[in-house]
Amino acid sequence: MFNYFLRSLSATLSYLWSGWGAIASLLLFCAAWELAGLYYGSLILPGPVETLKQLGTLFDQGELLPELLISARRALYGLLLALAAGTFLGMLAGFSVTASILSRPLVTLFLGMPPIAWLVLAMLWFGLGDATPVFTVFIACLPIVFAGAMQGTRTLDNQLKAVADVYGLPPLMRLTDVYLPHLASYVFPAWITALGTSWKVVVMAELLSSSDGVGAALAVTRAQLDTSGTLAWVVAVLAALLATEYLLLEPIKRHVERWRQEENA
Amino acid sequence: MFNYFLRSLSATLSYLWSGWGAIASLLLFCAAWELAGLYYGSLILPGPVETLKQLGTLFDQGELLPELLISARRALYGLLLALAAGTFLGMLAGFSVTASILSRPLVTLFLGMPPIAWLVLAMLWFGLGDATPVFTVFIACLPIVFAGAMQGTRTLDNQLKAVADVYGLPPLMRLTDVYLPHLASYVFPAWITALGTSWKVVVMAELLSSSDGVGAALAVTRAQLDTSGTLAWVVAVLAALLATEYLLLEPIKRHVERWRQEENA
Amino acid sequence: MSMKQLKVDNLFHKYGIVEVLNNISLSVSSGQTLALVGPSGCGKSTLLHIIAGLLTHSEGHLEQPFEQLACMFQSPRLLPWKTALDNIALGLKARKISRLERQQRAIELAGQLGLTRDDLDKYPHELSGGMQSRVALARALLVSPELLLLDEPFSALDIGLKLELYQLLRRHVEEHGTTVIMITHDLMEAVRLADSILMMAPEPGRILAEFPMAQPHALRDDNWIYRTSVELMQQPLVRLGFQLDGVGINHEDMPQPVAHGGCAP
Amino acid sequence: MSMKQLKVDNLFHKYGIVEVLNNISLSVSSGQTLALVGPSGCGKSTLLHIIAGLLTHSEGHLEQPFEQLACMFQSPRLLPWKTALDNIALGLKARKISRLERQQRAIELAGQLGLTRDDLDKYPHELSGGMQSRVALARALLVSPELLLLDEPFSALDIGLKLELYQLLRRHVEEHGTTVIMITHDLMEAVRLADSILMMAPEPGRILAEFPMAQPHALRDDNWIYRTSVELMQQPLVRLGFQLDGVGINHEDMPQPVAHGGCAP
Amino acid sequence: QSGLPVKKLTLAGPAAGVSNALIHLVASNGLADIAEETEFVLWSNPDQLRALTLSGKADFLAAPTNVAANLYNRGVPLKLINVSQWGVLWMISRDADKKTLADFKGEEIAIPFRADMPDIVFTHLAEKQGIDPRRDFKLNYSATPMDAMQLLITRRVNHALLAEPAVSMALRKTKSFPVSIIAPELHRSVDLQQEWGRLMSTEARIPQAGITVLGETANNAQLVSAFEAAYARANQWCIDNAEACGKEVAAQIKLLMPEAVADALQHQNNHYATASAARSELEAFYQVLLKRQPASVGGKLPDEGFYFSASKTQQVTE
Ligand SMILES: Nc1ncnc2c1ncn2[C@@H]1O[C@H](COP(=O)(O)OP(=O)(O)OP(=O)(O)O)[C@@H](O)[C@H]1O
Ligand SMILES: Nc1ncnc2c1ncn2[C@@H]1O[C@H](COP(=O)(O)OP(=O)(O)OP(=O)(O)O)[C@@H](O)[C@H]1O
Ligand SMILES: [Mg+2]
Ligand SMILES: [Mg+2]
Repeated sequence: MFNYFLRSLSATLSYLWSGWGAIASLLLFCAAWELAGLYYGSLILPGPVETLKQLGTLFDQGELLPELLISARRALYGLLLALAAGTFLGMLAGFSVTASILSRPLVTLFLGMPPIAWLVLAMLWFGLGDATPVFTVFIACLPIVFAGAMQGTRTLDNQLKAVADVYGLPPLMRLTDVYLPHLASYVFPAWITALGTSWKVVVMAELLSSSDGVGAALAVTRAQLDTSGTLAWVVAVLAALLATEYLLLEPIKRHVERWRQEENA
Repeated sequence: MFNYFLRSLSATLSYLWSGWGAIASLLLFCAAWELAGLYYGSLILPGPVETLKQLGTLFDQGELLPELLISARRALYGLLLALAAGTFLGMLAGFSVTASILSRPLVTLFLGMPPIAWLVLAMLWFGLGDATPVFTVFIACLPIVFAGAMQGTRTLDNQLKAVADVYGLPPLMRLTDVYLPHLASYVFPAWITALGTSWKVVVMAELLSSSDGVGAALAVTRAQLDTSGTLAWVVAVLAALLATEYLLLEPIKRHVERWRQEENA
Repeated sequence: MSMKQLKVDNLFHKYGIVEVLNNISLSVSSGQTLALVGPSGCGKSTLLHIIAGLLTHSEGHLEQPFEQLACMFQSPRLLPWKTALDNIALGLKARKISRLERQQRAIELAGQLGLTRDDLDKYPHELSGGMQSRVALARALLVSPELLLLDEPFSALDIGLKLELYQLLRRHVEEHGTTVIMITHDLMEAVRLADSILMMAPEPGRILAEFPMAQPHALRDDNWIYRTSVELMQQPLVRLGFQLDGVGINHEDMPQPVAHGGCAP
Repeated sequence: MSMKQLKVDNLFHKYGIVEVLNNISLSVSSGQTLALVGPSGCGKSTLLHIIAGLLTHSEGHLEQPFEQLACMFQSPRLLPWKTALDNIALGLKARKISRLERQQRAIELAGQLGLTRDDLDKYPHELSGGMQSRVALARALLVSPELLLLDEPFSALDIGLKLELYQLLRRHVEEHGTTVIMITHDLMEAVRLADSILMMAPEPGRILAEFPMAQPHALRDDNWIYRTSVELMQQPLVRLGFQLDGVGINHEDMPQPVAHGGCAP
Repeated sequence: QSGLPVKKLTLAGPAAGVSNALIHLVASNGLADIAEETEFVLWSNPDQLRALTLSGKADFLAAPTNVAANLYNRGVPLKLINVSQWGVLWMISRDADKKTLADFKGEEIAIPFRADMPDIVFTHLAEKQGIDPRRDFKLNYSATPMDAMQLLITRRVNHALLAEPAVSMALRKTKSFPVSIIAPELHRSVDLQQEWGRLMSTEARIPQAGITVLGETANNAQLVSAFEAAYARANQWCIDNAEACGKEVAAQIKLLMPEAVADALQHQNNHYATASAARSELEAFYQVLLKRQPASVGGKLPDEGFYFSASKTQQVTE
């Protein structure tokens, strides 16, 4: 028990420490941005200070949060759908050679198909509301998650599968106690990639097909050549993304992977 | 030796067999497409036959190959850069906790940043030639490869690291004989995802910022509401993508992973 | 308790084209302990896996009437993401026994195997080799199987522990009427624990001889065990099987493998 | 050959806050063989890893003058993506010996260990347990190290092979003047091979007693070995260490662990 | 004929001058005696346009005339009612002295959309005065008017071919802080309409955009006529009240700035014609497009059924 306590304590400390590192690295990035901003002038690249001011203005005018929430909702729905379907299909393809052979080329098609190929269909099916960006995000994230889940399932050691067989693990327990912990190390990087992709794609999709959300706001600032406004929206999106990753996904990942050996063992 | 021969033979056969499966699945997809095409009519969704005819026309007019080659070159350059830099940085981040803490938020930033944020800069830096799409592809693929390589490096069994230590493996051999074979199972799905992404992104980038390549051609057919032309270009891109994946990446993958246990062992 | 009997008749097994088991026939009745001995690579583990239902034999007949079986593999095969305690309790969890109860039973049994409460909170990679194999043994014993398959259960343990665990195993067998098939390299161990010893020879793996141990277990003291082992070691077939008289098998003295084509009856 | 001496002085080691090695002192001169015996979990493998330079001890002094060392771990730790042959040749590859030469040498040595040419083309998961441990042993022997560390090298082998490999090891040691530290659970094995036997006790791991074996190796016949082992087993400290007289250690008879604080001299 | 007013009318248009009157109609409730409810929908790319025409969600659609013909020739049931935009193409230049396209010889020019209508018109007019655009200009195609503006403002190029209201947006932007530091002055240079008139020996105007009626609604001649009349009035109102119109439009289409819309209105060619009246000019225009990029008008001249005419109540050809 005491042991366990010490263990969690040190895990938490190392997490906080890594948080500082991340912030340091972001500040470095801001410094580079500031320099580039000074060089190019504010029409082409406004510096971080100006951008943050603009962000503050957006917030004060009450524009920021509603649009961000709309986009977040869309990104989240699309992402969740992709996580569920991608993990499920990927695992299926990992289990069964036939499923893998049949599904892989389709996933490649989805992955490589430029959105314009089906944007019209999506707009016809789903209209101009939430559904089109959600669908776009779904399509963009699905193959990423799929590939991770399939490879994870495929690479589970046959020796551990034999253990599950011999001890008669029921299917659900086989999933939760054997496959998922192993999968985690494949699926988490895929999830993090999918998370980032979802935000990027939702913005691009809104830019093309929507009248609200961050993407639509970006389209306006862009049309009006309001570069600092554009960057302010981008910064808002990135902040939301970093927050999701470091406050949500990363702790889950650390918890799930706590059994891994530390460096010097 | 004889054993070895038999083994390769059966591997090749199973590969060809899986090829048939893939083709069957693609044909199924075409059937679905045909049905949807019949339903929606050719302004929204021309069927596969019409699209292929259009593709034939494009080919006969000598338009297809030059544009495809231009896009392929851009996708390839961007992808290769991303593979090299992503694998290298990802492995670095996997080796060293500090490097990982510093680099991860930056990679997240790259991953989540919508292209419009830097398209202007890219156009300033690189003009309207090859460089902008190449850079776009690079930025889009880098985080995917990075995540895979980092996780792969991180998850190498400490026991095998100890073996490498004890037998004094020089750094290069440590890389080629210990890390890369383990990494492969993480890096290959990432590479396949990156390959698909590169094609998609190069098309989108050309659509936005270029006057040649498949993307530009797509932009023209799109503006002219020539849907079957649009689809013909998309099909050309997808065919190129499938060919790269199944004729190049997949055989490499099978070769590298031939040590894995088969299903029923 | 009804008398069940495990029966193997004229069983053959091939990995690919290499025959590793040739015309194996044996039978074990409930409550009996059968020891498999033989040189390294003669197919003992393969036979055990076939009996456990993990491999499908190429030819021949297998009748396995026992319902609950447990298997301890040659390597510990612990789930790396579960603590020792959870690993031990795996089989009970599969049988839907409540968390509290299965942990209590696991802790009690683990104590008998010399594992302390502290050890049980460790992850497998934090355990010593002997502890890992004891955890694997406890995992198999805890489900009180009708048929217990043990692949070199004591080879990683010191003399003191071995002696204790011999007693534990005997007690378990007598209390539950467990049928045991165990593989061992230690003739004295076989003599001490088994009701019958099966001597195997390699290339292809086949049965050379069976030595029944008529002496009641209660009467087997150290002296008898040592004497019987030494006697067994004098047996020509045993010396032949273990190649104790120099390199190369004198093929004339040795039962020859069965040539077979087509399906055995 | 110059006389080098490996020296361990008042060495302590902790995993986290748990002390596993307490005040260990020992020394081995070149050409000598030291056997470590002791109950499971007493820290033998940990000590070996410290000597191999894989772990950094918490306190105390270690002088390890031998340049080339090789270590055979308790589990085989073969690289799953290399054939048995390439695994054996790993150390030579690290020393930049040509492919042809290292394969020839590997095949020759493997033959002496009873591995056929066919076995050498297999991947680790296709080898039997005993074969895997022989491959690991061959990997260690092939580099002809000055210092050879063996962690239960023969525990997975049958009597016939053991006897052959005892001879092989002795021949190797005498030809190359190798210094050996080996861990074993088999007192007879220690008596047969070692120049000195170190008895360890657990919780925390410390040295109970050292038994030098004065008898020249040439004169050690089966009879002497059996007799000496039985004598050793009568030693009170050995009986105590292995807890042969029942459960629980009688602490008064036993050397107590050293209380320590601050740095040892 | 079903009685007016109908329940609901949906008007769709791009972010361009042709939509001004539509937005005014919705904002001022100018269709009250035709429909109980009216709504304006923005389309901003070809995908949305295709989706709109096929989903049957729009009744009246504002579009460039070549796009209308293209849709018609590809089987979309629509009819052109009028042509309201007659001059939106301008060269924007850093150099105030350039008067004709020939003056741009050897210069780099940014053009949005390759092979789209402005590009075709530009190429056509250039060739008419003996210039080979591929050799004599350095053409820099960008994907959107915004990109062309960016290139212009960041001084990557000195000249751009733009359509209203992008022209006015660019000029507005460059006069206001902070853009003017980098781009002190841009000029409305060659008016492509004038060039068209000069070189084709016709009126100095190009029939560029108008309103179409979609699907079933086209059969209701009474409704369409009433709508056409209302649109013509609204169009005139916009010309007369440029600033008020600019505010209305910018409120609907956030992409546009009110001042820019007003500027654009002041510089446009105030011609207005019904489809039948404009037919000959339209066909001359389509011939030019057909010769260079047949796909941009759907491969052929649109037939009789394309032009709405109040006198005949025709069935829509499927
Ligand atoms: N998955 C496999 N594929 C191919 N050959 C295999 C496979 N598993 C085992 N073999 C081969 O089958 C033979 C018997 O292996 P097995 O593991 O049954 O031996 P064993 O009697 O258990 O030996 P040990 O005492 O060393 O554990 C060996 O020659 C081995 O190389
Ligand atoms: N990585 C680790 N983290 C924490 N504790 C560990 C770790 N490795 C080993 N231990 C603990 O250290 C103690 C000694 O382990 P070690 O492997 O040295 O034992 P051993 O003498 O080799 O035993 P065996 O004969 O069973 O192999 C054990 O209690 C074990 O649980
Ligand atoms: Mg075995
Ligand atoms: Mg050990």
